[in-house]
Amino acid sequence: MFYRENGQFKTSYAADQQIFPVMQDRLAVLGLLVLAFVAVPALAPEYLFRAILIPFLILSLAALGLNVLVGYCGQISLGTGGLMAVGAYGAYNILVRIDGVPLIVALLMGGVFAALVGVLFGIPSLRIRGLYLAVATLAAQFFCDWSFLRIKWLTNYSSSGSVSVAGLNVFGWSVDTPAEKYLLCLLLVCLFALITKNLIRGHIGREWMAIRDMDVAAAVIGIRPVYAKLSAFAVSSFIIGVAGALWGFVFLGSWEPAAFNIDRSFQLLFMIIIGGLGSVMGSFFGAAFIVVLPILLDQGAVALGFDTAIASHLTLMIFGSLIVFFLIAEPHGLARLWAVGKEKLRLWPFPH
Amino acid sequence: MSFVPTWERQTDMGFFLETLIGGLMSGILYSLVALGFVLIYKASGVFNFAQGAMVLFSALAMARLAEWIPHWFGFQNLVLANILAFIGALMIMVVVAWLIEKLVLGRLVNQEGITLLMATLGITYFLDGFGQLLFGAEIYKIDVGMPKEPIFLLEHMFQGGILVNQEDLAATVVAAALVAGLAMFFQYTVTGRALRAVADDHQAAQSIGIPLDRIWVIVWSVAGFVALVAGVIWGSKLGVQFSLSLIALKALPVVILGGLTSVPGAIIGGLLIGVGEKLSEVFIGPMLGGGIEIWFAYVLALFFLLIRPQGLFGEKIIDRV
Amino acid sequence: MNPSTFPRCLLKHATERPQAPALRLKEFGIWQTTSWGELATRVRLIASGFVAAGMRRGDHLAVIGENRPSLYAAMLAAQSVGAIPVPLYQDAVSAEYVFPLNNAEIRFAVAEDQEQVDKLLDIRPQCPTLERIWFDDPRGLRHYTDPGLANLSDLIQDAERAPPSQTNFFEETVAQGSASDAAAMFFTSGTTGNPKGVVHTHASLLDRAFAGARFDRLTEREEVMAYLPLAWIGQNIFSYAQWLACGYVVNCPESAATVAIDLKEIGPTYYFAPPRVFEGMLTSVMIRMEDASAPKRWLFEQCMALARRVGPARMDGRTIGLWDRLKYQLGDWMIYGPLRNTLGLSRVRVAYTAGEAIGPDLFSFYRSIGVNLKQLYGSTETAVFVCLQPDHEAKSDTVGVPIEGVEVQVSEAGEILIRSAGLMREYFKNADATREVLSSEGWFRTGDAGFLDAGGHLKIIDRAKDVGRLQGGDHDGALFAPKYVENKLKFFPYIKEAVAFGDGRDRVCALINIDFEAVGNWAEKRNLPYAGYADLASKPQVLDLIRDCAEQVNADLAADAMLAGGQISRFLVLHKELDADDGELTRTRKVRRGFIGEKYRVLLEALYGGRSEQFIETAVKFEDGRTGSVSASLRILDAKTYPLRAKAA
Amino acid sequence: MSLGARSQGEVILDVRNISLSFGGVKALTDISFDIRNQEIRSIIGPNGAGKSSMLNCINGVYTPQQGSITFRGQTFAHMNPRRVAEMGVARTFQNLALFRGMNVIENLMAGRNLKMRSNLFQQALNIGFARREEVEHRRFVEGIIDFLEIQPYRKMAVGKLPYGLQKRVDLGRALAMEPQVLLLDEPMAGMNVEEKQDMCRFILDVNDQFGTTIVLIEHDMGVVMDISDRVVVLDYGKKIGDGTPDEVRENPDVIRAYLGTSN
Repeated sequence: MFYRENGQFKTSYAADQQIFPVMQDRLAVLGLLVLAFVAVPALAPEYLFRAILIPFLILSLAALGLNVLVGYCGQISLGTGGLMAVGAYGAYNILVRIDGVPLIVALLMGGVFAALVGVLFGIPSLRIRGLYLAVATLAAQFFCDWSFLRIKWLTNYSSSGSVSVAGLNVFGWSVDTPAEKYLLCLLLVCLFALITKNLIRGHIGREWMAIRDMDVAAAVIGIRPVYAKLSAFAVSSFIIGVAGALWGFVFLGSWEPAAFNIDRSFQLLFMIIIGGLGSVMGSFFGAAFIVVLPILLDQGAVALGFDTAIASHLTLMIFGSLIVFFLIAEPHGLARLWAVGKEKLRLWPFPH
Repeated sequence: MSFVPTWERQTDMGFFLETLIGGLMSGILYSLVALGFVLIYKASGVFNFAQGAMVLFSALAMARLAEWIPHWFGFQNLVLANILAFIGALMIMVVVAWLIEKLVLGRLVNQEGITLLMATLGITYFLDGFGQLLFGAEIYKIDVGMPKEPIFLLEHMFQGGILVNQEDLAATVVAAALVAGLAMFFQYTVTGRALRAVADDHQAAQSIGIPLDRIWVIVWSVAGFVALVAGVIWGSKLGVQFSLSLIALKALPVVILGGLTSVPGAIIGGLLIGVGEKLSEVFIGPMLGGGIEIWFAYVLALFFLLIRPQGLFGEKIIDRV
Repeated sequence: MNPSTFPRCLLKHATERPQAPALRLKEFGIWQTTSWGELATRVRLIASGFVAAGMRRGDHLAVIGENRPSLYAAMLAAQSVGAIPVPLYQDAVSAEYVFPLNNAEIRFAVAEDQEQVDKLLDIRPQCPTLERIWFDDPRGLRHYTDPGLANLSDLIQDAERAPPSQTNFFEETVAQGSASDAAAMFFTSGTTGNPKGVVHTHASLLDRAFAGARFDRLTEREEVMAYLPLAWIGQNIFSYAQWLACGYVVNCPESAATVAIDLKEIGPTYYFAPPRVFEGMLTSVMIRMEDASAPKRWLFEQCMALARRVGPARMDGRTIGLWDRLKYQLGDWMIYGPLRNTLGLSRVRVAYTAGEAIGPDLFSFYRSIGVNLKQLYGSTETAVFVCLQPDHEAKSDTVGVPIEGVEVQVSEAGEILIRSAGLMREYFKNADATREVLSSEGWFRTGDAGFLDAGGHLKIIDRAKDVGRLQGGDHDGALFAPKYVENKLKFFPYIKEAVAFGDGRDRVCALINIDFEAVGNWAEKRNLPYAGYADLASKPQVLDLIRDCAEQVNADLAADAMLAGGQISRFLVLHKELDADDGELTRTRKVRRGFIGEKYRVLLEALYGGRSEQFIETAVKFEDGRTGSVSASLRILDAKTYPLRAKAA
Repeated sequence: MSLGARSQGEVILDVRNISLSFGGVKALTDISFDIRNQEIRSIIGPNGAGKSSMLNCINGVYTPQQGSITFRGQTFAHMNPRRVAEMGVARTFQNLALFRGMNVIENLMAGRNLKMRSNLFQQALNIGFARREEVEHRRFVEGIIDFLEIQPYRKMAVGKLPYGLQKRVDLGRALAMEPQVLLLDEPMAGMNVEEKQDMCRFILDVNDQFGTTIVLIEHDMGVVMDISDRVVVLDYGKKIGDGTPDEVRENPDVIRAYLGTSN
C-alpha cells in the first residue's frame, strides 16, 4: 500500500544486492534507527530500560547468534545458556586478570572464548544429527554450569561462582545510567545484526543454508561440511558469548552460574522458533515476544488479583500453550507473518 | 542416595559394590523415564521432552489424591487410599495423553523433529504450571508403605556387609516387573503389535487400517503410566517436588546411549548411566571438585555418540540420493 | 534549430550529453545502460562495417527482431550511411518476408536471434538479392556456415581493427545525408493484396516527432518502454523518432515474458499502447481483484465508484467540491496510487492509445485512477501525429484536435483528408497506389470516414470504403458503418472480436468471438463447466449473454439517426478465435472483413438464410506451423432491434 | 564436428571393477566402463539397476568396497565429494536436491562456492574484495540464468517453482561449477514433452558450447538413443551392455532385460 516501486530499477548488481533494495524499506529502517538512537534514550523512563529494552536487546543478540546455528545452518543446540556463561565469565576473567583492558576488548574476548568452546562442542555435529545433536549440546550446557560452579579459578575464587563488575567504561565513556547501557547494547546489536546479515548473504552463509537444506547436494557441489558447520558454530557461539558478557556486565552487574542455566537455553530456542528460524528480523521479534510476554502475563495475573505464586504458575501455562499455538499456527514464526504482511502491502490492492 | 564417602572405606570391595548397587538403583529410575521417551519416539517420532513434566504431574496427582481421597470419602485405609489415588492419577494421565494428542500432536503431523521437540517443551511448561496450580507447589510425600529400614547383605563376605535400602530393592522389583510387563504387552497384545507396526512404518500401518491417532493416545497413556510409576517410586524416596521435572534431562543421555528407538536400549542405557554416574562421582569426582554427576552422563553419551552415532541399539540411517 | 536527420540528432545528444543514458536493456538481471556517447561510438563502427560490407546510399536494410539496442544502433548506422532501414514484424512467418525483401531488393538484414535467422535462411532461395545477414544474439548459431551470415559484434570488432581510410568518415557521410532522404520504410499490413512500402523521409518523421513533443512538452528526461513491434510505426515513432528528437531514454524489456515486471520497475513517464493492451491490463486487474478478501473488494468498489464519479472531471481540469477532493485523495492513497504502481503507471505523465477505437469504460477507467490517458489519430502514411487530445479534453469517442502543421478536410464522400509535412513521400515502387491516396495539392486520403465535431475534435466512424448502405428491409438505404458496430460490440469485456455484415443486404448480421478469459471467468463464477474455447463458445448460457450485449448495442444505435440502421438482427458465436496466422486478422489484429466473408460464406448464407444452426469445418494453423482443422455446428440467434427513438431524430 | 568424430576423444574418466553393497545387499557388481572427453555417455537400465548408485560412487557420496576410478590420469580407490568437485565433476539429482530455503540466484551462487575466495571477515564487513567477488560471480550466474531461460524466476524461492523449472535450476547449479564432466541423474524424469525438448536442447548446447562431457541417466529411450554417443546398460547392478546406441539396441541381453521389466 505504501510501496511505490515504479522507477526503482537497478542498473548495477551492487544496487540489486543491497540489504534493502526497496527505497521505502530503507526509509523505514532509517526512521527506526533514528527512533532507537535518538527518541528512545531521550524519552523512555528508567523502568523501560531496565525491565524491557536492555534485556530485549541483549537477548535479541543471543537469539541472533543462535539463529545463525539453528536457523541458517540447521544444527539444533540446547547449550546456548552455557555459551553465554562462557562469554560472561571469559570477559570477566579478562577484565580482572589484565588490568586496564578496555571493556569492549573484554566483551569481544568473551565472545572468542565462547567461540572456542562452541567449536569444541560442535565437533559431534560432524557425526550426529538432529535430536541426537540436541542432546549432545546439552552436555556443553551442563559442563559449563558445572565448571563455573566447581572450578574456582574460573570465577576468581569467588564463593559459589558469583561475581560482579562495576564502573563500565567504553574508551572514556562511562556507561552507568540505564539509558547509556541501553545505547551500548543497541550499538553492539546493530553492529552484529549487520555483520550477521552480511555473512548470510555471502558465500559462507549460502554454505550454511546449503548444509541445512540438503547436505548431500551441498557436499557434491564442493562444500566441506566440517568447515561450514564449525564456522557456523564459531560465529554463532561468538555472538552468543558477547551477548552473555553483556548480560552479565550490563544487565545483571553481578551474577552466578544459575543466571545461565538450561532454562536460558530453552528460552532462546523459543525465541528463534517463535520469531522465525533463518531470519535476522525473527530473532528480534522472538526476543521481544518472550521478554515482554511474561511481564504482561505476570502483571495481568496480579492485576486480576491472583497471588504471585498462582500468577507465576498461570504464566508458565499460558507461556507453554502460546508456544504450542505458535508452532501449530505459524511454524515459520513471526518473521514469516511479517514477510507475508509486507508482500501483501507491496501487491496491494491485489491479493497475489 | 544418602551415604558419606569416607576415604578409608572407599578402598574396600564392599563399598564398591554398594556404590554399584546404588547406581543400578537410580539407573532403574532413569530407565523408567527413558522408557517413556522411547515408547513415544518409536510410535510417533516425537522426542517427548515433557516426559519429566509428566513424571512430576503424575506424582503430584498421586500424592495429593492419596491425601484427598480418604478425606473425601472419610476412610483411613492407607493401602486403599493409595490404590484409588494410583487409579485416579492414571486416569488423569490418560486424559492428559488424550488432550496432548488431540490439541497438539494431532495438529503437527509430519512437521520436522525440532518443531515437535519444541511443542513438547511447550507442553512441559504447561504441565509444570498446571500441575502446581492444581495440586500445589510444596514438597509432598508419597507413602506407599514401602519398608524403609536398610538391610545388610553378604555380611559374611565383607565386614559390615553391603548396605542396601529395601525400598530400592522394591523399586527395582517394580521397575523390572513393569519392563517385563511392557515387553509382554508389545509382544502379545493386538494393540502392542499395532504399536510396533506403527513404529516401523507410519504409512504402512495406516494403510492396513491402524488408526494412528488412537494408537498415539494409547502410546501417550502408556508413557503416562510409566511416568506415574517412576514418579511414585522417586517420590516415595525423595518426596514429590518441582525438581522431579528435571529428571527428564537425566533421561536424555540415557536414550541417546541406548538408541532412541530401542526399549532394551533404554533399560541398559539407564543402568549404565546410573552406575557410571555414581562410580565416577565417588571415584573421579573428588579430583575434579565434585558434583560431576550433572554432566558426566552427557559427556559419556557424547563420546559414545562419536563412536556410534545411532546409539547402542538404534538402527543406522543411510541417506539416498 | 532542430537537427534535420536522425544521425544528426544522435550526434547532437552524443556531444551535448555523452554520459546521459540513451538506451537501457534489462539483461542478466539488471538494466544495462548505453549512454549517448557509447551509442554514437557503436553506431560509427557499425556504419563503417556496413560500408565495408558494400552498403551504399539508397540500399535497404531489413531489421527483424524485438526491441534491442543493437537493432536500434543498426538502424541509426544504416541511416548514417544513407541506407534505409526496413523494420519487419518479428512474429511474422517467413513467407511474409518474401514480398518486402524482393520489393525493396534488400541486400542486407539484421536479425535478432536464431529464430529470425532461420526464417531468413528459409526464404533465401526466393530472395536472391539478400547478401548479408547479421545477428545480435549468437545463441545456437555457432555451427551455422551459411554464406554472408555473421555476428553483428564481429562486424563491430572488424571495424575497430580496420578503421575506415578517411579519418572523419562518419561525420562526412552523416553530413552528406539530407532531410529529404528516405529515412525508413514501413510495410503496411494491407487488409487486401500485397503490403505497400510506406517511404518516410527524415523530414517527415522528425517534423511529426517534434510536433508531438512540443504538443506534450516532452523533455529528455522521459522514460519510455519499447515492447511493441518496431515494424509498427506507432512504436517506431515513440521509441525511435521521438527518442532521437527529444533524447530521452528508451527501455527494452528482458523478454516477452517479463514485460509486466519490467514495466513496473521502469515506470515510464511517456507511455503508448493500443487499446487491447490497456484492455488486457484492466481485465487482469478485475480478475485479480476477484480473489481479494471481501472488505478489500468492498473498499475497491467504493473507491472505483468515487473515481468514476470524480476522476474524469478531475482529469479534465474541472473544479471538484472540497469534500470530493478529500475523498479522492484518500482513495488515491489507498487504491488508485497502489493500482497505478502495480500496473507500472505511477510515473506516467502522458499516455496515448491509438490504432483502434477504445471503449468508453476502458478509457475512463484509466483516466479516473489518475493516468493521463489520451487518444490520437494518425496512420503509417501520416507519421502518426495528426490529431491529438489536449490534456484536459480527452473523450473516448473522438480522437482529438489537429495539431500544428496539420490541415484536416472532410471530402463530400465523408472521407477525411490530411495535409502536413509529416506525410509519407510515396508507396515504394507503387506510383498508382501513391497517386490514389496523394493528390497533387498534397492532400492524403486517409480512407477513414468521419467529421470534426463542434469542439473541433475529429470523430471517426469507420473506414470510408467499409461504410455501406442496407438494401431492402425496413431500413432500406440506411447508412451502415460496420466498424462502428463491431467496436460497440467489442467494448463489452465478453466480446473479443466481432465482424458485422450488411452492406447491400437487407439487415445486419454479425460473427462474434468471445473473450475466452473473461467469459471463462464468468462461466466459472456460475460454475458452468466447459472444455476449451469451442465448447465454451457453444454454451447456451454464453449465447444468451452475448445476445444481451448485442441488444444493448442495438438500443444505443437506435438513438442515433445516422446509424440506427446498423442494428444487429442476427448473430452467431464462432467456434475458433480469429487469428492472424490464419489470415483472418492483420498483424495489428484488424479484422479482414472481406477474407472472413469468403472464408465463412456458409455461415453468412445461414445467417441471411434464416437457418438456426449451421455446421462448419475450418482449417487452422498452429503456432508451431502445423495445420489442422476444427469443425462445429453453430447455433444462430436473433437479437431484438429497436425503432429509431424520437429524441434522437 | 560430428558425433562419431567426437566420441574418439581421449578417455577422461575410467571406472574399473566397481562393486558396492549396503549391508549384504549388492548394489553394483564389478562395473567397468570409460568416459571419453566431450562425449555424451548414457547409463540406462531398469529401476533399481544401480544407475544412481554408480553416480554416487563417481562423485564420492558412496564408497565402493572394490574397484577404482581414474580421472584425468589420477586413480582413486574412493573419491570424496569435495575432491571430485574440485576436479571439475558436477552433478544433478534424480529427486530434486535443491536448497529449498534459497531463491534461484542463491542456489546457483552456491554452485560457485568453490570459486569464491573471500574469507569470513571480509564477508562479515562486506568490504571491497568480498563485495567485488560477489558481484563478479553474480554476473556469471546471470549468464546461466539467461542460458537456461529462467529470467522471470530468478528471485523466486525454488520451492515455489514448478517441477520442470526446478530441474532446470538443478542443472543451473551444476553448470555454475563450470564442470568438465556433468553427471545428470534423470534430468527429464516427470517432464512433459515440451519440457523434455527444452532440457534436451540445454544438454546438447552445454555439451556443444562448453565442450562439457555429459554422463546421462535417463529412462526415455527415445532421448537416450537420440543424443548419446555411447550407452552403458546396467541390470541388477551388473553391466549387460556397452556401446553405441545402435549396438546396444541390437544387444540380446539388453533386449531381454527390457522386455523382462517393461510393462
